[in-house]
Amino acid sequence: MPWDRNQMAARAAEELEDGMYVNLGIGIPTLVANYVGDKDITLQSENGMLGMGPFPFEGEEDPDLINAGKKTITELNRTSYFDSAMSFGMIRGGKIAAAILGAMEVAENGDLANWMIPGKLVKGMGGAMDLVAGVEKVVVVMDHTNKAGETKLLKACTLPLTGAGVVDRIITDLGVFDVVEGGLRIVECAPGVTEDEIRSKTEATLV
Amino acid sequence: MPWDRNQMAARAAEELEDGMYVNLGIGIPTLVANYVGDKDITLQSENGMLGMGPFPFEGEEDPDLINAGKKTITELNRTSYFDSAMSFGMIRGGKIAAAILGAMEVAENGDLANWMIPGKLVKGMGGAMDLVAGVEKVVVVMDHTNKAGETKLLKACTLPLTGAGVVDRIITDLGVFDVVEGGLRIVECAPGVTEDEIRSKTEATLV
Amino acid sequence: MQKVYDTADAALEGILKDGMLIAAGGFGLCGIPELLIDAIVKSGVKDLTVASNNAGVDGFGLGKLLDTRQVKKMMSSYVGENAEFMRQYLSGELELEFNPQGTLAERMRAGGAGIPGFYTKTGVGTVIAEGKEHKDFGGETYIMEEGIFADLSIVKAWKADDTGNLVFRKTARNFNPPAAMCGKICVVEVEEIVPRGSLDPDHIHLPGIYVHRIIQGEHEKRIEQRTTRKREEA
Amino acid sequence: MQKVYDTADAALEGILKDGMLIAAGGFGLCGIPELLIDAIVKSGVKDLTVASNNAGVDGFGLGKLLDTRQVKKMMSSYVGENAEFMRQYLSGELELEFNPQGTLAERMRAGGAGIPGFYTKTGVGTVIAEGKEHKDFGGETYIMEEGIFADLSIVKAWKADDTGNLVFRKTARNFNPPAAMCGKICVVEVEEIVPRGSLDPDHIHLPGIYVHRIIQGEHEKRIEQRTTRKREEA
Repeated sequence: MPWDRNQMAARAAEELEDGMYVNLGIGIPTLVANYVGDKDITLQSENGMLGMGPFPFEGEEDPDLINAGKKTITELNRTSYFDSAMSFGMIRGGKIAAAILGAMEVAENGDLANWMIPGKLVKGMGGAMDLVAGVEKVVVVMDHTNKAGETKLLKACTLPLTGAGVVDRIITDLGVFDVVEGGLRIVECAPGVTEDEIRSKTEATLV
Repeated sequence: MPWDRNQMAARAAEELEDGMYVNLGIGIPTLVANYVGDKDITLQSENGMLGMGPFPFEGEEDPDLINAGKKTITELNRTSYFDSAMSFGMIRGGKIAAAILGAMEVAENGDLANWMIPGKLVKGMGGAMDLVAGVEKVVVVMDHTNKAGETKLLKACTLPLTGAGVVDRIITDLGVFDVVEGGLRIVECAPGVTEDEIRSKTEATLV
Repeated sequence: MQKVYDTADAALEGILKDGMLIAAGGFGLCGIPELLIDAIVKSGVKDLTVASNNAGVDGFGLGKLLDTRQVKKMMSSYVGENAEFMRQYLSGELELEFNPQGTLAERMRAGGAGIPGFYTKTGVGTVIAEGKEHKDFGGETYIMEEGIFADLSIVKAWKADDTGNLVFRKTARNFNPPAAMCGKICVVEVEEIVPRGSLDPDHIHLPGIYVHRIIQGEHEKRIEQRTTRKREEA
Repeated sequence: MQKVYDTADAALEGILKDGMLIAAGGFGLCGIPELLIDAIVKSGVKDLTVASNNAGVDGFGLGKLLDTRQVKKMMSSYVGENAEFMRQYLSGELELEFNPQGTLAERMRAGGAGIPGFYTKTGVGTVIAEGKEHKDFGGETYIMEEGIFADLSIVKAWKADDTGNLVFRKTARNFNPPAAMCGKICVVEVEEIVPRGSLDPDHIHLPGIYVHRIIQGEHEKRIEQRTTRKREEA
């Protein structure tokens, strides 16, 4: 059975090691925080914070304390605040160990598209282009196929890129994939999912 | 009679206007601070401080509080501290209204030399190259001639430059000079000093 | 040195010009210069180019300046929260120069630090890199981005003293310091002007040298997405 | 995440290598990593390149590493206070790459911020510009300077928590933050390690993400030029 959102997040959490500084994108990646367990992980919010805490209790929301998704959050005893130039200095400078992001498309060469669908949807890249360019390990978490049932693991992206050759690992509802020489390598299948099923739902070369 | 060191500093202080942020070099420029009177001047120390105060009282020296000349100083109620990258960001970015600096040589085109004498004396440029490149108005305060009696206002500098075409005004013991099209213009003579005397002690074209 | 003004209108007097480039602090609705935006709306100045990560939301923050069509061009990284912004962009009424968020922040800081250009890996191989100079360093390709030199910076801080030393609060700092740095003139609104000497010199986030005019005022500080947990979850 | 070490020797264990590039914080003798310098002297590591604004004075600070001839090359802006430094340079025993002070600070910050090159007006028309790429922006000429990517940063702060969040004191901040940013590994010595949560998150000068190892120790904090005024002058 394919993984659900929470199982994908739990699987993504396994990518994180003790002591890491990590940036989580919006959507499923946000859920990863719920599955880090005992590991000492520090979450970065690219609007200027390290050590992001959970949502505030009702009535304790602070308009001066939001995450990159514009949601109210809280601070921890390790928290530090800084400006956007320093925030992206640490991202671009490779200080963040891992970024876990959603995607619209990933190509077998590690190309990533997640910021616009020409003529249809324009949100902007926000900090995603900086993250994929600067962060040590880029992990994509997304459904294997889109709502129309079409694969999101392609030979080449059709949408405008967020970054070229930037993805290291992909976690979908069907399995885990690494970007390697010549294509994608299946690292793991979700329980009950076969390699054949994955192959039938993947356009990218599987090596 | 030519100006003495303190009179040169007092004359240099006239260059400063209310509200200015100013960087003073070592030597005579340091004395300028004694002559700003009622004017609201904020002194920058390029090692990371705005709002530099006077020397501390005996016994109150703080090893964590020095100026760019490595001398113990004090803070004021307007003081802020920052790192060297921000400090030179504001210098390079043109936020400092005026720098008052010493010099070994100045040329009629505004070239300035004040950081080394090849084979003889090497101190380094410290922050001087950044200051002359970034600050809005560069005022040089120096003796008109060197110890050997040779003029320091030249047609062209003989020493390695600190900056090319960067000097706006020169204050020597003999007078005040502006760098203008075609050479130096005498703005003012020290009391009792004649233009003829200045001409006889100046190699730079006086226009 | 008199930097404190009574109202946002007074603080902007003589500064606003049609077609000017304004750098604005804030992220979403957090730490935005609400009062100065309102004063700019009131002034009727037009054909503005605004460098700001977002454009507020419909009807609040910079969204107000989009509603009144005073903005000709935005330099932003994200338009997602703003239907009118997206509509004006897709219809071609508004120019939009997409900047990756970190590139935008660094371009502002660079402008303020006298750096007209710098190289970054961000955006290499994407539409962002089109038309930009490419250069290799250590076997990797980078693109050149240019410093932003704004005519005016509008900034929101938490506290200021009358010399313009600023302190920000939590994530409301965001783009405010880099935006402040890159303006020829920087106007700041704060929640409180405190007496000189009451800010610890080691805690000042942005020294007064970057700040030309200051106003104190009441801020709505609207929350864009109020997310909470129940106490039982703790 | 265990960043706290007992001694400078332990904190440098496994890091030091002959020929490595070290970025050091401090300005003159103010805010210098005294304990780490002593440990490097003791280690005997050699052929070092050290990026630091100054090289201490004879017999103190980085001057100690010059005395032991462990340094092959300095990247500095000022050698004025150090007779041995100047002697080794003039005799050709020591390489010296002069960097304008602001260029050195910005090169360190750039390295830490993933910026391999930037343009500056500083040094145009001087020996500093020789061999460097020149480029015009808005009719003015700038030169390109490269980011510094150090193998190791050695830094002195005032206080740290055990996650490496740092607070500096007064002008002892100076080059420490940019030096810390540009190192693959950053080792910090502080006067006091304080419990988590006792530093206000708004007052942290350098977040712990930049810091890999921390030691606490006693600092001599020598004063280079003790200048005072008499109380009667006040």
